[in-house]
Amino acid sequence: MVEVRYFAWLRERVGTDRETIDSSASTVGELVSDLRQQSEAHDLVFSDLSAIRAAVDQELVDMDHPIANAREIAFFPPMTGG
Amino acid sequence: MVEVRYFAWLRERVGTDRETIDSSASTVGELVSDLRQQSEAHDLVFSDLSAIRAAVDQELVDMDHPIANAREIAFFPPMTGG
Amino acid sequence: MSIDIRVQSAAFDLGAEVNAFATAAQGAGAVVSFTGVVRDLPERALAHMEIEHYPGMTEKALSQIAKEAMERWHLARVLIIHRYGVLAPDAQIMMVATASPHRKAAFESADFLMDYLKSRAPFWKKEVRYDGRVDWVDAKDEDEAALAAWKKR
Amino acid sequence: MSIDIRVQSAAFDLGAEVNAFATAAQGAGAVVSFTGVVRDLPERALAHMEIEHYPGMTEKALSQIAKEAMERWHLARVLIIHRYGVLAPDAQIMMVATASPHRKAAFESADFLMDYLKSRAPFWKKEVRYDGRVDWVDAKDEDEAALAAWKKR
Repeated sequence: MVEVRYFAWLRERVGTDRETIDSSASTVGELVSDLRQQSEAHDLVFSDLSAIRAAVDQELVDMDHPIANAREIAFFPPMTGG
Repeated sequence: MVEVRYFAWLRERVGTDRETIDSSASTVGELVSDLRQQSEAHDLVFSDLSAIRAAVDQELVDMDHPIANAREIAFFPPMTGG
Repeated sequence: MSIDIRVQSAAFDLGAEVNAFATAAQGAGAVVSFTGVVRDLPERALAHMEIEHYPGMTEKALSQIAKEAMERWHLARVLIIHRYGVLAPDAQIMMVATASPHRKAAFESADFLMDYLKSRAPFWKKEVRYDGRVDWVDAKDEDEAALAAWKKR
Repeated sequence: MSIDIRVQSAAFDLGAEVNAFATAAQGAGAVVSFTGVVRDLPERALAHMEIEHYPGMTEKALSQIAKEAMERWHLARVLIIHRYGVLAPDAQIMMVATASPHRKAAFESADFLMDYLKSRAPFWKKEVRYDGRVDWVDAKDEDEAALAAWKKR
Protein backbone atom coordinates (compact mmCIF):
# COMPACT_ATOMS: atom_id res chain seq x y z
CA MET A 1 0.00 0.00 0.00
CA VAL A 2 1.25 3.43 -0.93
CA GLU A 3 0.13 6.78 0.45
CA VAL A 4 -0.24 9.23 -2.45
CA ARG A 5 -0.69 12.99 -2.08
CA TYR A 6 -1.72 15.62 -4.62
CA PHE A 7 -1.25 19.36 -4.63
CA ALA A 8 -2.50 22.39 -6.60
CA TRP A 9 -4.30 21.60 -9.86
CA LEU A 10 -3.46 17.91 -9.62
CA ARG A 11 -5.36 17.79 -6.35
CA GLU A 12 -8.30 19.61 -7.89
CA ARG A 13 -8.44 17.43 -11.00
CA VAL A 14 -7.93 14.11 -9.24
CA GLY A 15 -10.59 15.25 -6.79
CA THR A 16 -8.77 14.38 -3.57
CA ASP A 17 -5.68 15.53 -1.69
CA ARG A 18 -4.62 12.01 -0.73
CA GLU A 19 -5.40 8.38 -1.32
CA THR A 20 -3.94 5.02 -0.40
CA ILE A 21 -3.53 2.65 -3.28
CA ASP A 22 -2.48 -0.95 -3.62
CA SER A 23 0.56 -0.98 -5.87
CA SER A 24 3.65 -3.10 -6.28
CA ALA A 25 5.37 -0.39 -8.33
CA SER A 26 9.09 -0.16 -7.66
CA THR A 27 9.62 3.33 -9.15
CA VAL A 28 7.67 6.57 -9.20
CA GLY A 29 7.08 6.11 -12.93
CA GLU A 30 5.61 2.66 -12.38
CA LEU A 31 3.35 4.05 -9.68
CA VAL A 32 2.13 6.66 -12.15
CA SER A 33 1.15 3.84 -14.55
CA ASP A 34 -0.84 2.19 -11.77
CA LEU A 35 -2.48 5.49 -10.82
CA ARG A 36 -3.59 6.13 -14.39
CA GLN A 37 -5.74 2.96 -14.13
CA GLN A 38 -7.64 4.40 -11.15
CA SER A 39 -10.00 6.69 -13.05
CA GLU A 40 -10.37 8.81 -16.15
CA ALA A 41 -9.43 11.88 -14.10
CA HIS A 42 -6.23 10.18 -12.95
CA ASP A 43 -5.43 9.15 -16.50
CA LEU A 44 -5.88 12.70 -17.77
CA VAL A 45 -3.88 14.31 -14.97
CA PHE A 46 -0.88 12.11 -15.67
CA SER A 47 -1.10 12.30 -19.47
CA ASP A 48 1.69 14.91 -19.70
CA LEU A 49 4.47 14.01 -17.30
CA SER A 50 6.54 17.06 -18.28
CA ALA A 51 4.00 19.12 -16.31
CA ILE A 52 4.34 16.96 -13.20
CA ARG A 53 6.83 16.84 -10.36
CA ALA A 54 7.13 14.09 -7.77
CA ALA A 55 8.42 13.85 -4.22
CA VAL A 56 9.23 10.69 -2.30
CA ASP A 57 9.10 11.22 1.45
CA GLN A 58 9.19 14.98 0.86
CA GLU A 59 12.28 14.95 -1.37
CA LEU A 60 11.95 16.05 -4.99
CA VAL A 61 12.83 13.08 -7.26
CA ASP A 62 12.80 11.95 -10.89
CA MET A 63 10.24 9.54 -12.30
CA ASP A 64 12.71 6.66 -12.24
CA HIS A 65 13.32 7.08 -8.50
CA PRO A 66 12.75 3.89 -6.47
CA ILE A 67 9.89 3.99 -4.00
CA ALA A 68 11.10 1.06 -1.90
CA ASN A 69 9.85 1.73 1.64
CA ALA A 70 8.58 5.21 1.02
CA ARG A 71 5.94 6.45 3.46
CA GLU A 72 4.51 9.10 1.18
CA ILE A 73 4.63 9.88 -2.53
CA ALA A 74 3.44 13.29 -3.73
CA PHE A 75 2.59 14.64 -7.18
CA PHE A 76 2.24 18.31 -8.06
CA PRO A 77 2.87 20.87 -10.82
CA PRO A 78 6.16 22.79 -11.08
CA MET A 79 6.50 25.01 -8.03
CA THR A 80 5.70 28.72 -8.15
CA GLY A 81 6.94 30.08 -4.85
CA GLY A 82 8.65 33.38 -4.09
CA MET B 1 42.24 82.90 -9.45
CA VAL B 2 41.15 79.34 -8.82
CA GLU B 3 39.40 77.92 -5.75
CA VAL B 4 41.01 74.60 -4.83
CA ARG B 5 39.58 72.12 -2.31
CA TYR B 6 41.17 69.10 -0.66
CA PHE B 7 39.62 66.08 1.01
CA ALA B 8 40.71 63.15 3.19
CA TRP B 9 44.47 62.58 3.43
CA LEU B 10 45.19 65.21 0.78
CA ARG B 11 43.52 67.78 3.03
CA GLU B 12 45.54 66.57 6.01
CA ARG B 13 48.88 66.59 4.17
CA VAL B 14 48.41 69.89 2.37
CA GLY B 15 47.31 71.30 5.71
CA THR B 16 44.17 73.09 4.56
CA ASP B 17 40.78 72.17 3.15
CA ARG B 18 40.75 74.99 0.62
CA GLU B 19 42.90 77.68 -0.88
CA THR B 20 42.67 80.22 -3.66
CA ILE B 21 45.63 80.30 -5.97
CA ASP B 22 46.68 82.44 -8.85
CA SER B 23 47.00 80.18 -11.86
CA SER B 24 46.59 80.48 -15.59
CA ALA B 25 46.41 76.70 -16.00
CA SER B 26 43.99 75.58 -18.68
CA THR B 27 43.69 71.93 -17.57
CA VAL B 28 43.52 70.13 -14.24
CA GLY B 29 46.94 68.62 -14.94
CA GLU B 30 48.47 72.06 -15.49
CA LEU B 31 46.89 73.28 -12.27
CA VAL B 32 48.53 70.37 -10.46
CA SER B 33 51.92 71.52 -11.81
CA ASP B 34 51.26 75.00 -10.44
CA LEU B 35 50.11 73.61 -7.10
CA ARG B 36 53.29 71.56 -6.72
CA GLN B 37 55.22 74.82 -6.66
CA GLN B 38 53.25 76.05 -3.63
CA SER B 39 55.12 74.11 -0.94
CA GLU B 40 57.01 70.93 -0.24
CA ALA B 41 53.81 69.41 1.17
CA HIS B 42 51.96 70.22 -2.04
CA ASP B 43 54.76 68.75 -4.11
CA LEU B 44 54.72 65.52 -2.10
CA VAL B 45 50.94 65.14 -2.15
CA PHE B 46 50.83 65.36 -5.93
CA SER B 47 53.90 63.19 -6.55
CA ASP B 48 51.82 60.12 -7.41
CA LEU B 49 48.88 61.14 -9.57
CA SER B 50 47.57 57.57 -9.78
CA ALA B 51 46.48 57.99 -6.15
CA ILE B 52 44.61 61.22 -6.85
CA ARG B 53 41.17 61.98 -8.24
CA ALA B 54 39.95 65.40 -9.36
CA ALA B 55 36.57 67.09 -9.66
CA VAL B 56 35.77 70.25 -11.57
CA ASP B 57 32.64 71.97 -10.28
CA GLN B 58 31.73 68.76 -8.45
CA GLU B 59 32.02 66.47 -11.46
CA LEU B 60 34.69 63.75 -11.48
CA VAL B 61 37.12 64.43 -14.33
CA ASP B 62 40.43 63.29 -15.82
CA MET B 63 43.68 65.23 -15.44
CA ASP B 64 43.45 66.62 -18.97
CA HIS B 65 40.03 68.13 -18.32
CA PRO B 66 39.84 71.88 -19.10
CA ILE B 67 39.21 74.18 -16.13
CA ALA B 68 37.98 77.13 -18.21
CA ASN B 69 35.54 79.03 -15.98
CA ALA B 70 35.39 76.47 -13.22
CA ARG B 71 34.27 77.80 -9.86
CA GLU B 72 35.85 75.03 -7.80
CA ILE B 73 38.47 72.34 -8.38
CA ALA B 74 38.79 69.52 -5.85
CA PHE B 75 41.47 66.90 -5.26
CA PHE B 76 41.05 63.77 -3.19
CA PRO B 77 42.02 60.10 -2.97
CA PRO B 78 39.95 57.34 -4.61
CA MET B 79 36.56 57.21 -2.93
CA THR B 80 35.73 54.63 -0.28
CA GLY B 81 32.00 54.99 0.28
CA GLY B 82 29.39 52.32 0.89
CA MET C 1 21.05 29.19 14.96
CA SER C 2 22.22 31.21 12.00
CA ILE C 3 19.48 29.81 9.72
CA ASP C 4 15.95 30.98 10.46
CA ILE C 5 13.12 29.45 8.38
CA ARG C 6 9.49 30.36 8.90
CA VAL C 7 6.47 29.11 6.94
CA GLN C 8 3.32 30.82 8.13
CA SER C 9 -0.07 32.14 7.08
CA ALA C 10 0.26 35.28 9.23
CA ALA C 11 1.65 38.53 7.86
CA PHE C 12 5.15 39.56 8.96
CA ASP C 13 6.54 43.02 9.67
CA LEU C 14 9.25 43.43 7.04
CA GLY C 15 10.93 46.37 8.78
CA ALA C 16 10.95 44.70 12.18
CA GLU C 17 12.37 41.52 10.63
CA VAL C 18 15.09 43.40 8.76
CA ASN C 19 16.05 45.30 11.91
CA ALA C 20 16.14 42.15 14.04
CA PHE C 21 18.12 40.33 11.36
CA ALA C 22 20.69 43.13 11.01
CA THR C 23 21.09 43.29 14.79
CA ALA C 24 21.56 39.53 15.09
CA ALA C 25 24.07 39.56 12.23
CA GLN C 26 26.30 42.15 13.88
CA GLY C 27 29.85 42.03 12.64
CA ALA C 28 28.76 40.93 9.16
CA GLY C 29 29.11 44.28 7.39
CA ALA C 30 26.64 43.64 4.56
CA VAL C 31 22.95 42.84 4.87
CA VAL C 32 20.68 42.22 1.88
CA SER C 33 16.93 41.67 1.98
CA PHE C 34 14.46 40.70 -0.72
CA THR C 35 10.70 40.99 -0.39
CA GLY C 36 8.10 39.63 -2.77
CA VAL C 37 4.76 41.43 -2.94
CA VAL C 38 1.42 40.28 -4.45
CA ARG C 39 1.02 42.22 -7.70
CA ASP C 40 -2.41 43.08 -8.96
CA LEU C 41 -3.53 41.98 -12.44
CA PRO C 42 -4.28 44.51 -15.21
CA GLU C 43 -7.40 46.59 -14.53
CA ARG C 44 -7.24 45.78 -10.83
CA ALA C 45 -8.80 42.41 -11.54
CA LEU C 46 -7.15 40.40 -8.74
CA ALA C 47 -9.39 39.70 -5.76
CA HIS C 48 -6.70 37.71 -4.00
CA MET C 49 -3.96 35.17 -4.39
CA GLU C 50 -4.02 31.78 -2.72
CA ILE C 51 -0.80 30.01 -1.90
CA GLU C 52 -0.88 26.29 -1.31
CA HIS C 53 2.10 24.49 0.16
CA TYR C 54 3.24 21.05 1.24
CA PRO C 55 3.60 21.20 5.03
CA GLY C 56 6.74 19.44 6.16
CA MET C 57 8.37 19.31 2.76
CA THR C 58 8.30 23.11 2.55
CA GLU C 59 10.35 23.55 5.71
CA LYS C 60 12.77 20.81 4.60
CA ALA C 61 13.24 22.32 1.15
CA LEU C 62 13.80 25.85 2.52
CA SER C 63 16.30 24.55 5.09
CA GLN C 64 18.22 22.70 2.39
CA ILE C 65 18.30 25.80 0.19
CA ALA C 66 19.55 27.93 3.10
CA LYS C 67 22.23 25.37 4.00
CA GLU C 68 23.40 25.24 0.41
CA ALA C 69 23.74 29.04 0.40
CA MET C 70 25.75 28.92 3.63
CA GLU C 71 28.10 26.33 2.13
CA ARG C 72 28.53 28.28 -1.05
CA TRP C 73 29.13 31.75 0.42
CA HIS C 74 30.65 33.10 3.60
CA LEU C 75 27.41 34.03 5.36
CA ALA C 76 26.80 34.99 8.96
CA ARG C 77 23.05 34.52 8.81
CA VAL C 78 20.13 33.55 6.57
CA LEU C 79 16.42 34.25 7.07
CA ILE C 80 13.54 32.96 4.93
CA ILE C 81 9.91 33.76 5.70
CA HIS C 82 7.24 32.48 3.30
CA ARG C 83 3.50 32.82 3.73
CA TYR C 84 0.72 30.56 2.52
CA GLY C 85 -3.07 30.95 2.37
CA VAL C 86 -5.07 33.91 1.11
CA LEU C 87 -3.13 37.10 0.28
CA ALA C 88 -4.59 40.36 -1.00
CA PRO C 89 -2.91 42.56 -3.64
CA ASP C 90 0.06 44.47 -2.15
CA ALA C 91 0.44 41.92 0.66
CA GLN C 92 4.00 40.78 1.28
CA ILE C 93 4.31 37.09 0.31
CA MET C 94 7.80 36.32 1.48
CA MET C 95 11.22 37.67 2.33
CA VAL C 96 14.78 36.47 2.44
CA ALA C 97 17.69 38.16 4.17
CA THR C 98 21.40 37.38 4.08
CA ALA C 99 24.32 38.79 6.05
CA SER C 100 27.97 38.48 5.11
CA PRO C 101 31.31 40.21 5.62
CA HIS C 102 31.31 40.75 1.83
CA ARG C 103 28.66 42.67 -0.09
CA LYS C 104 28.90 40.51 -3.21
CA ALA C 105 28.30 37.37 -1.13
CA ALA C 106 25.27 38.97 0.51
CA PHE C 107 23.80 39.97 -2.88
CA GLU C 108 24.57 36.73 -4.69
CA SER C 109 23.32 34.46 -1.94
CA ALA C 110 20.00 36.34 -1.63
CA ASP C 111 19.57 36.13 -5.42
CA PHE C 112 20.43 32.41 -5.28
CA LEU C 113 17.95 31.76 -2.45
CA MET C 114 15.20 33.43 -4.49
CA ASP C 115 15.99 31.45 -7.64
CA TYR C 116 16.01 28.20 -5.71
CA LEU C 117 12.92 28.73 -3.66
CA LYS C 118 10.94 29.91 -6.73
CA SER C 119 11.36 26.54 -8.42
CA ARG C 120 12.30 24.11 -5.68
CA ALA C 121 10.21 24.94 -2.62
CA PRO C 122 6.72 23.36 -2.74
CA PHE C 123 4.50 26.43 -3.06
CA TRP C 124 1.82 26.92 -5.70
CA LYS C 125 0.09 30.19 -6.44
CA LYS C 126 -3.48 30.61 -7.61
CA GLU C 127 -4.97 33.89 -8.80
CA VAL C 128 -8.62 34.53 -7.95
CA ARG C 129 -10.23 37.36 -9.95
CA TYR C 130 -13.19 39.53 -9.07
CA ASP C 131 -14.99 38.13 -12.12
CA GLY C 132 -14.73 34.65 -10.65
CA ARG C 133 -12.00 33.36 -12.93
CA VAL C 134 -9.37 31.29 -11.14
CA ASP C 135 -5.93 30.48 -12.56
CA TRP C 136 -3.03 28.53 -11.22
CA VAL C 137 0.12 30.54 -11.91
CA ASP C 138 2.34 28.77 -14.43
CA ALA C 139 5.99 28.17 -13.69
CA LYS C 140 8.19 30.28 -15.95
CA ASP C 141 10.92 28.88 -18.17
CA GLU C 142 13.10 31.82 -17.15
CA ASP C 143 12.92 30.65 -13.52
CA GLU C 144 14.30 27.22 -14.45
CA ALA C 145 16.95 28.94 -16.55
CA ALA C 146 17.97 31.16 -13.61
CA LEU C 147 18.34 28.07 -11.48
CA ALA C 148 20.40 26.23 -14.10
CA ALA C 149 22.78 29.21 -14.27
CA TRP C 150 23.79 28.70 -10.60
CA LYS C 151 24.72 25.09 -11.27
CA LYS C 152 27.15 26.11 -13.99
CA ARG C 153 29.11 28.50 -11.77
CA MET D 1 9.66 61.62 -6.77
CA SER D 2 10.73 58.03 -7.28
CA ILE D 3 14.37 58.80 -6.40
CA ASP D 4 15.08 59.57 -2.76
CA ILE D 5 18.67 60.56 -1.84
CA ARG D 6 19.69 61.47 1.70
CA VAL D 7 23.15 62.40 2.94
CA GLN D 8 23.12 62.86 6.69
CA SER D 9 25.14 62.48 9.88
CA ALA D 10 22.15 61.17 11.86
CA ALA D 11 21.40 57.47 12.20
CA PHE D 12 18.47 56.07 10.22
CA ASP D 13 15.99 53.35 11.19
CA LEU D 14 16.63 50.63 8.61
CA GLY D 15 13.39 48.77 9.31
CA ALA D 16 11.25 51.89 9.20
CA GLU D 17 12.92 52.96 5.94
CA VAL D 18 12.44 49.52 4.33
CA ASN D 19 8.78 49.49 5.37
CA ALA D 20 8.15 53.01 4.09
CA PHE D 21 9.97 52.21 0.86
CA ALA D 22 8.01 48.99 0.26
CA THR D 23 4.74 50.81 0.94
CA ALA D 24 5.61 53.66 -1.43
CA ALA D 25 6.66 51.16 -4.11
CA GLN D 26 3.34 49.32 -4.08
CA GLY D 27 2.67 47.49 -7.28
CA ALA D 28 6.35 46.78 -7.84
CA GLY D 29 6.42 43.15 -6.73
CA ALA D 30 10.11 42.95 -5.79
CA VAL D 31 11.93 45.04 -3.20
CA VAL D 32 15.66 44.66 -2.44
CA SER D 33 17.57 46.46 0.27
CA PHE D 34 21.28 46.58 1.07
CA THR D 35 22.72 47.88 4.32
CA GLY D 36 26.38 48.52 5.08
CA VAL D 37 27.50 48.24 8.69
CA VAL D 38 30.72 49.45 10.38
CA ARG D 39 32.82 46.34 10.97
CA ASP D 40 35.18 46.19 13.88
CA LEU D 41 38.89 45.50 13.35
CA PRO D 42 40.56 42.32 14.67
CA GLU D 43 40.79 42.23 18.47
CA ARG D 44 38.04 44.83 18.80
CA ALA D 45 40.57 47.53 18.03
CA LEU D 46 38.26 50.00 16.28
CA ALA D 47 37.22 52.97 18.41
CA HIS D 48 35.21 54.49 15.58
CA MET D 49 35.11 55.23 11.89
CA GLU D 50 35.01 58.73 10.49
CA ILE D 51 33.42 59.38 7.14
CA GLU D 52 34.33 62.55 5.31
CA HIS D 53 32.35 63.68 2.29
CA TYR D 54 32.15 66.50 -0.24
CA PRO D 55 28.90 68.33 0.46
CA GLY D 56 27.10 69.18 -2.73
CA MET D 57 29.08 66.82 -4.95
CA THR D 58 27.92 63.85 -2.86
CA GLU D 59 24.24 64.53 -3.51
CA LYS D 60 24.93 65.16 -7.20
CA ALA D 61 26.92 61.94 -7.59
CA LEU D 62 24.31 59.84 -5.78
CA SER D 63 21.50 61.35 -7.86
CA GLN D 64 23.39 60.59 -11.06
CA ILE D 65 23.98 57.00 -9.95
CA ALA D 66 20.30 56.56 -9.09
CA LYS D 67 19.19 58.05 -12.42
CA GLU D 68 21.55 55.75 -14.28
CA ALA D 69 20.04 52.75 -12.48
CA MET D 70 16.52 53.91 -13.39
CA GLU D 71 17.50 54.22 -17.03
CA ARG D 72 19.13 50.83 -17.08
CA TRP D 73 16.44 48.81 -15.30
CA HIS D 74 12.68 49.00 -15.03
CA LEU D 75 12.51 50.41 -11.49
CA ALA D 76 9.60 51.86 -9.60
CA ARG D 77 11.70 53.47 -6.89
CA VAL D 78 15.25 54.00 -5.62
CA LEU D 79 16.40 55.07 -2.16
CA ILE D 80 19.96 55.87 -1.09
CA ILE D 81 20.82 56.98 2.45
CA HIS D 82 24.48 57.55 3.31
CA ARG D 83 25.82 58.87 6.59
CA TYR D 84 28.95 60.89 7.29
CA GLY D 85 30.76 61.83 10.49
CA VAL D 86 31.71 59.61 13.43
CA LEU D 87 30.29 56.07 13.41
CA ALA D 88 30.85 53.41 16.08
CA PRO D 89 31.36 49.69 15.30
CA ASP D 90 28.06 48.04 14.33
CA ALA D 91 26.53 51.36 13.28
CA GLN D 92 24.73 51.33 9.95
CA ILE D 93 26.65 53.46 7.47
CA MET D 94 24.29 53.47 4.53
CA MET D 95 21.49 51.70 2.73
CA VAL D 96 20.10 51.42 -0.75
CA ALA D 97 16.71 50.06 -1.73
CA THR D 98 15.26 49.28 -5.15
CA ALA D 99 11.77 48.26 -6.23
CA SER D 100 10.85 46.69 -9.55
CA PRO D 101 8.22 44.48 -11.15
CA HIS D 102 11.05 41.98 -11.76
CA ARG D 103 13.19 40.43 -9.06
CA LYS D 104 16.35 40.26 -11.19
CA ALA D 105 16.07 43.99 -11.94
CA ALA D 106 15.67 44.75 -8.23
CA PHE D 107 18.74 42.65 -7.32
CA GLU D 108 20.97 43.83 -10.16
CA SER D 109 20.18 47.50 -9.74
CA ALA D 110 20.86 47.42 -5.98
CA ASP D 111 24.17 45.65 -6.66
CA PHE D 112 24.96 48.25 -9.36
CA LEU D 113 24.14 51.17 -7.04
CA MET D 114 26.51 49.75 -4.43
CA ASP D 115 29.36 49.23 -6.91
CA TYR D 116 28.96 52.76 -8.24
CA LEU D 117 28.64 54.56 -4.98
CA LYS D 118 31.61 52.66 -3.50
CA SER D 119 33.98 54.14 -6.07
CA ARG D 120 32.20 57.18 -7.51
CA ALA D 121 30.47 58.94 -4.61
CA PRO D 122 32.82 61.30 -2.73
CA PHE D 123 33.08 59.60 0.65
CA TRP D 124 36.30 58.71 2.44
CA LYS D 125 36.56 56.42 5.44
CA LYS D 126 39.05 56.74 8.23
CA GLU D 127 39.58 54.13 10.95
CA VAL D 128 40.44 55.40 14.42
CA ARG D 129 41.79 52.73 16.78
CA TYR D 130 41.76 52.63 20.56
CA ASP D 131 45.57 52.62 20.49
CA GLY D 132 45.51 55.99 18.73
CA ARG D 133 46.47 54.74 15.29
CA VAL D 134 44.52 56.35 12.47
CA ASP D 135 44.25 54.95 8.94
CA TRP D 136 42.46 56.15 5.87
CA VAL D 137 40.78 53.14 4.28
CA ASP D 138 42.34 52.29 0.92
CA ALA D 139 40.20 51.87 -2.15
CA LYS D 140 40.18 48.26 -3.31
CA ASP D 141 41.13 47.12 -6.79
CA GLU D 142 38.18 44.71 -6.69
CA ASP D 143 35.82 47.67 -6.31
CA GLU D 144 37.12 49.25 -9.52
CA ALA D 145 36.89 45.86 -11.21
CA ALA D 146 33.25 45.45 -10.10
CA LEU D 147 32.48 48.85 -11.58
CA ALA D 148 34.23 48.06 -14.86
CA ALA D 149 32.13 44.88 -15.16
CA TRP D 150 28.90 46.93 -15.36
CA LYS D 151 30.28 48.98 -18.25
CA LYS D 152 30.90 45.84 -20.29
CA ARG D 153 27.33 44.61 -20.00
